[in-house]
Amino acid sequence: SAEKTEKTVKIGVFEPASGDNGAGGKQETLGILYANSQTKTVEIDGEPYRVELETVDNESATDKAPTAAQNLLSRGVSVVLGSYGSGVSIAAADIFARGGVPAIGISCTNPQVTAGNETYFRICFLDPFQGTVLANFARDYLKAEKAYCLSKLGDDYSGGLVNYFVDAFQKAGGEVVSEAFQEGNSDFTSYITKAKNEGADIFYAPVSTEAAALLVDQASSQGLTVPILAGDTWDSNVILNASKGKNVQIYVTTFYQEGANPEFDAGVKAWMQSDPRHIKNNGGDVGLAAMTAMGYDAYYVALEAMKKADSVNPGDILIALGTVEYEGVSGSIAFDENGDAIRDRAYVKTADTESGSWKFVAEQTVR
Amino acid sequence: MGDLLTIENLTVSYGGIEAVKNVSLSVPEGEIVTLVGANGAGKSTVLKSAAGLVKPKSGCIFFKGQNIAAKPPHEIVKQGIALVPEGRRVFANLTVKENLKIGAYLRKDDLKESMQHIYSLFPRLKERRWQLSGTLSGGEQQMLALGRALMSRPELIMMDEPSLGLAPLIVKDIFDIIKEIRNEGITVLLIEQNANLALSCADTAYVLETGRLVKKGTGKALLRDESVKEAYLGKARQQKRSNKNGT
Amino acid sequence: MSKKNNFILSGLLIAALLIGIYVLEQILPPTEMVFVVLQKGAIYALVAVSMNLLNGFTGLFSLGQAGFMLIGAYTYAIFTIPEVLKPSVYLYFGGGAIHFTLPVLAAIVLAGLAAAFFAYLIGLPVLRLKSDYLAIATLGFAEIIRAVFQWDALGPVTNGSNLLRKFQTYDSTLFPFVVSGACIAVIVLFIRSTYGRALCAIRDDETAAEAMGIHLARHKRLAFCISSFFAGISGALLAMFQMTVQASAFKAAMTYEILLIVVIGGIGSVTGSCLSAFLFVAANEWWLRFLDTEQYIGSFQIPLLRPGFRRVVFSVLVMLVVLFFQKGIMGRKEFSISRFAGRLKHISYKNKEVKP
Amino acid sequence: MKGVTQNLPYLFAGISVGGQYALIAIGYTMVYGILRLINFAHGDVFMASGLMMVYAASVLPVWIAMPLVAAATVVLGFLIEKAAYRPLRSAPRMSVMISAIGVSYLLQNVALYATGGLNQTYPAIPWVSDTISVFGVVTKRVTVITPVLTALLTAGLMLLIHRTKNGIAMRAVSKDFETAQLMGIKINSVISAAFVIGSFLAAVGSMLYFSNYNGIVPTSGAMPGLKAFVAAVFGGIGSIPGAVIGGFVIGICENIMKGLGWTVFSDAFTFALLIAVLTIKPTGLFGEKLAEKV
Amino acid sequence: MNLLSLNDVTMQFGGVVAVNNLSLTVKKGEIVSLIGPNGAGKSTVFNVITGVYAPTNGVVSFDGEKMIENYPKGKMKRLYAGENREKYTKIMLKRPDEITKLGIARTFQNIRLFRSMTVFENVLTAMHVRRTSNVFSAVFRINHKEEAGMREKSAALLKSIGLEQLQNMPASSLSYGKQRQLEIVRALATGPKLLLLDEPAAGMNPQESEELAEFILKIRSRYELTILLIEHHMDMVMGISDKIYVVDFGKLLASGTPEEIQQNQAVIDAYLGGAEDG
Ligand SMILES: Nc1ncnc2c1ncn2[C@@H]1O[C@H](COP(=O)(O)OP(=O)(O)OP(=O)(O)O)[C@@H](O)[C@H]1O
Ligand SMILES: Nc1ncnc2c1ncn2[C@@H]1O[C@H](COP(=O)(O)OP(=O)(O)OP(=O)(O)O)[C@@H](O)[C@H]1O
Ligand SMILES: [Mg+2]
Ligand SMILES: [Mg+2]
Repeated sequence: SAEKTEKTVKIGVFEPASGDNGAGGKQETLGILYANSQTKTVEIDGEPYRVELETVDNESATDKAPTAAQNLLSRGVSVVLGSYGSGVSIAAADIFARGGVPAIGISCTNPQVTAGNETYFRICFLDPFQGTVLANFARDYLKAEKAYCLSKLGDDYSGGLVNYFVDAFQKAGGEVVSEAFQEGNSDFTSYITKAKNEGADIFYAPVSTEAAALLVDQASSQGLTVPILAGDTWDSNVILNASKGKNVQIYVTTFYQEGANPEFDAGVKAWMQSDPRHIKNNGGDVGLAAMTAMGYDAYYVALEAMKKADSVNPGDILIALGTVEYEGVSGSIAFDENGDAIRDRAYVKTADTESGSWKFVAEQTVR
Repeated sequence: MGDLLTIENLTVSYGGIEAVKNVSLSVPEGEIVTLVGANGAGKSTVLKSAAGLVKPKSGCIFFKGQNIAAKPPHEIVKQGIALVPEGRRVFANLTVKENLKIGAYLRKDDLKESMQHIYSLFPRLKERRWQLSGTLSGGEQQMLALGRALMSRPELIMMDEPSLGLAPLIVKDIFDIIKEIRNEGITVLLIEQNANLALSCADTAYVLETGRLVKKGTGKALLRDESVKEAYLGKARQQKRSNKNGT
Repeated sequence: MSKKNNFILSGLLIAALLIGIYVLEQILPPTEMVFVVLQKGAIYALVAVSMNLLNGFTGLFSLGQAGFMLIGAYTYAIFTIPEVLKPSVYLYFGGGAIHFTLPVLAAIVLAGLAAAFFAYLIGLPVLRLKSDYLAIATLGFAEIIRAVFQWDALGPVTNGSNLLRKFQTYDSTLFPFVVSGACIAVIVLFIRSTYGRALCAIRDDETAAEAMGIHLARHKRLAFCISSFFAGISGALLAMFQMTVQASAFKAAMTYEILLIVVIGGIGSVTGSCLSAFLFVAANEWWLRFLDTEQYIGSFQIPLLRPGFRRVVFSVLVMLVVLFFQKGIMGRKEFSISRFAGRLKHISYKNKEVKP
Repeated sequence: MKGVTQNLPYLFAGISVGGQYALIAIGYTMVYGILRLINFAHGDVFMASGLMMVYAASVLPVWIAMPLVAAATVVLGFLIEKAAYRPLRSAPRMSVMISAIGVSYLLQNVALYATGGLNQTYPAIPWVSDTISVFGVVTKRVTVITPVLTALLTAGLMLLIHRTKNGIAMRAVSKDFETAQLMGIKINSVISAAFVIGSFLAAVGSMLYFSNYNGIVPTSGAMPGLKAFVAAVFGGIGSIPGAVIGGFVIGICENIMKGLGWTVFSDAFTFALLIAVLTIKPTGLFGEKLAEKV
Repeated sequence: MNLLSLNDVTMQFGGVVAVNNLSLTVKKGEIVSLIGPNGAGKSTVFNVITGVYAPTNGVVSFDGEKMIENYPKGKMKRLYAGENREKYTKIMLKRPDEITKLGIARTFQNIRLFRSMTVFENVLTAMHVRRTSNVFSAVFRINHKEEAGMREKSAALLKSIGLEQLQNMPASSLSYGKQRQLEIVRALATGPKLLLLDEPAAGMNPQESEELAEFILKIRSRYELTILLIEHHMDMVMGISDKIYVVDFGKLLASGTPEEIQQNQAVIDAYLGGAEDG
């Protein structure tokens, strides 16, 4: 009965559990769940509140996102975490704004998520940054002259990244060819052929992991020898599994480098091992994705904001959130006036196709 | 000889409307039996239920001693019944020849001879054997529907207005064919609006009125029946017929 | 006389409905799911009725509805984004090419007109096709339109494949209700007019309809344009509801969803379409959501419940409805107050009078 | 010469994917030919077959899994017909189609539920998915196998249909259930046969397709399904050679479009081509003419 | 005065010449019958008159105006090379609905009712062609007077043939014979000057066809109709026709009054057969 009288605060988890970004959404959710399993209560105004997670599946679709968002609001959440995939976040942003509920983006890197929206924050870097980092990396480290860029049509995430990459790469004196593929496409051979025919030195494809798995397989069977570059989404064991034993070179940027916080790494792995469902949601093994670390941090940022506001009222949390500073496992987090994280560092990793693991390559900042 | 087909207390309804009410009749083997009645009397419905196309509400239908009332049409056909359906219902997307072939779907033997037989009955069909049957004229389709039913070599052939839309000359041929079929030992259950001809060639005839059986008799007897004459034979015909009979 | 009563009764019913919604809005917090269902239900009801006009009443099996909704949604969005916000919306296209905005109602009407215009163009070659060939051709046109709207070269207008947002929306649930209610009323009047009967005749038998003096091409095109006009309007409303639009959402799957609503409601029944639109949205977006979350009774985890289960249950429900209501919930009948009242009367007086 | 080797991969991809579309398209065309039903679930049967292979191959050797999966797909097709279409024999045509859409949803959603929406990797079929080099172009062996296998299967099917009475029976059933029954045709068996054959070809198609594109998600069947359907319409629904030719034409055309850099319009072009063909030949390339005389 | 005339009409389907150089005329107020063996081309003549088929060759005029005119095209055109070429390749075709509007209505040999509509609606729909209101006024009920008039007329028409009891039944649930009657009424509802009846008495017994014959005579005088009739019931044809055309293999075999036709040996051999039915 003591439990019954206990006060609760609800945090909304706005993530895709199906569709193109289902895999990533699940990994991000794992981080949040792990954090919740570590810290179940938050002290507000001297009283302990139990934190309840309210999850909803936004189906990776911009037309399903608004109603999913609305559904969270109707359940009375105080703050929302998510979503993986920028498009759904943009589509839901105004719904959250209208409901007056603050939202904390975890890995949605497109600038439009927070631009012109008072209630959306995020703890990750932005596409202009990430795209530029990769462009610099390609020019400086890989010495690429010509880049082939592939994005998915109508996908804000890959579209944005390609856009900023192209800008930076061209500015750095490189040459670019870019194309977009349609939703539902599984045949990447023609794009690979095109890249080969154009004589590109790198193949830049910051697409969803679903497409990535196909792309990697086909790149290997079509004998694409140039490096494949991608953004944070590819930091996933889906890519590792797809590339294992294949003849491909893959480089990705990421928010979190496994090993940066051994305690966290060990904790989350042990936790995942405790339940086969977590392992399944993580893609079949306990490989740690940056998204999971980011989800973990986001949860604590939300708690910080509540503590700071001393309230569970969304309006109060919103005001407090802007001033939160938090030292997370992925680095220190603070927000600028846009609500974007102040971050200037990304890690570049490469896939070791023999052992099926990530190898650290470089830490990159913007010139 | 015994009864090939016996219908006992048949009642059929479409939705709420009872189209056939408590009808009992029998078709002796080797005879021509005809059903007469006005539009909407329920004649077609009787044939359809015997063929399994509509399920009776109550009543039994025995064919060679077996109750077939609950059987699906394709099994009834297998027992040896063929129906020439109302409105021809030829397969418009098949050629004339294919229609005839499909009529003999259940037969395993050689079809050539039967084909020749049908073509000799209806030379017009032979001429048009490669034509899609949907583009045949109404009468040609009627011939095809009849030919198709004959192809299955049934023991009982049920014909729903076989002379519909046929030219007078052919109508006479059709009745000759019906008699010929009977002589071959095939039993015939016939619905015909041309009541004069039907009654004059029928061994037994039944009269249906709004779903009920009201009369039974030999064809000749009903032809002379005053009420039948008045209801179905038309005045002009009656006069003509009585003149003829008089001579 | 009874017709007049019927009219008054329907009017009262609608008024009561609107007042009900108004009261609801006053007493419930605006974040309640019931408002989502009411809004989206109203919008889907309109597009379902417009599709029914084609598929159910004219017998034109068209699968282009999502395409016309797309045109409507984009037209509305493009012309109502406030000038100051354009740079942030058309981020990659230098603030866009259109530099004026229209009032909301004008933009909605324009959305309908744009869809109708496209329908007119498409209708010329396509409406000659029969049944399934028409279906696939219209589906194809919807896909082509989607591709065109995603084309980078049109970016300054359509924002390429990126989202359009920040356009004007409504703030009361009454808005989509009134707009789509009015539109449905017009469709009903159309169906009940002599033109509506002509369309039904075309559905039943084209050759006979033509022999009765009905100009097939003109009537089909009329139905196609009217249907598209209202699909366009519902597209505009959908844009307002979602607050963002993106061409990639208007896929064939959306058309199938609408078709599902039409058939479940009853092909050829307007009230059926409306009813099933609300049921569909409510079941999909609201009632079944709980199936997606793992739930515990004490420490016992209820089996099966996890993300994705909602959609399994939903599809099973759809199948059950299709199998057990083969002609849809309403068949081809309409819900009418007078008949409803008549049935009550029937019970008490047992009068069996059939009126022409 | 360089130009040829450079562009050959497009053609290869086109022919290969075209063959796979063709195999799926036959399933559409056969069912349409009999039931006048656009079997929207067919693409999902194809997807389900792929998923079954994933699960089967995780416990069994691939060579044993393959025939098992083919059999299971056939059973699936048969059951779908029995459960979802047969009860609707006398219902309006549109209801049957909705039932098909319902089945399609159901299959996708069950797949979603089973896989958790996560991408599944299709097992490599030895020999078939090996990388080879043809005319200096590196590709998988399946690219070469597909057109050959498609041609063989189609020829076999055509023989089956045209050398037996079943072909006529199928067309008769498509026109008129009632009268077909009066001919002694068991319409249920004829219809089941169409589903069995269609599902078998879908299973073969799925093995070839996913060997090439080895990731499966619940919606993997949607796009190939739609393309195959377009192929069937293109060739004239109901015509088997039409479906095959349609499949190849569409596979090749879409790859040419991609090769030209018009990727945004690669699907749209397929539809545009279809509409162009339909406006000239309203029932597709080999579609039967409407034989209705007034 | 000739209400309808066909000049040299030929209709060819692939190798089949269904109508072969046929000419005929129908005078205002007459009942003219078209008879002939099965497949002689009678229904095809109707289809040409009503615009369902474009004739391969020939002219159809109605009420003094050319309605359909066609001369050989394609390969055949070469035969007409020379100064008259333009003239001979001219096509003037009206669509079926335009022809109905001009005042020709028909029934179909294979019944073609609007099956999902009620009997009453079937008739009401046929009045659409004589509407004067546009979409707008129809939608917003500005035309309610016209609508009420249509309903009244429909009810009256149904009553005249005795279908008023069945008027709220779906058309598809009527028996074959009743469906034929409904087709006639529906054709009448388009307000024709010329009525084409394709085997209206098929499926009726002698008694019923006699009643139908009376009905046809009645509507002829009431609506000042001209009637062109295809029928195989000779009693009916001989009883009500003013003039009979006999076609065989698409060609005109004979024409004349019923008496003349009954005596014509060629007609007896090809069509009527022995004395009994003649
Ligand atoms: N499918 C149906 N639905 C509803 N009622 C029907 C249906 N078929 C027939 N009926 C009704 O059943 C009754 C008997 O019809 P049936 O077709 O058996 O008559 P019939 O004697 O063959 O008439 P006809 O000589 O005109 O062919 C009629 O009243 C008819 O309206
Ligand atoms: N669309 C068509 N395609 C091919 N042949 C056709 C077509 N329409 C009619 N025919 C042929 O033309 C001939 C004339 O047909 P039509 O229907 O005019 O005959 P009819 O005189 O009405 O005969 P019936 O008295 O049997 O109805 C028939 O032999 C028919 O097969
Ligand atoms: Mg009958
Ligand atoms: Mg005829």
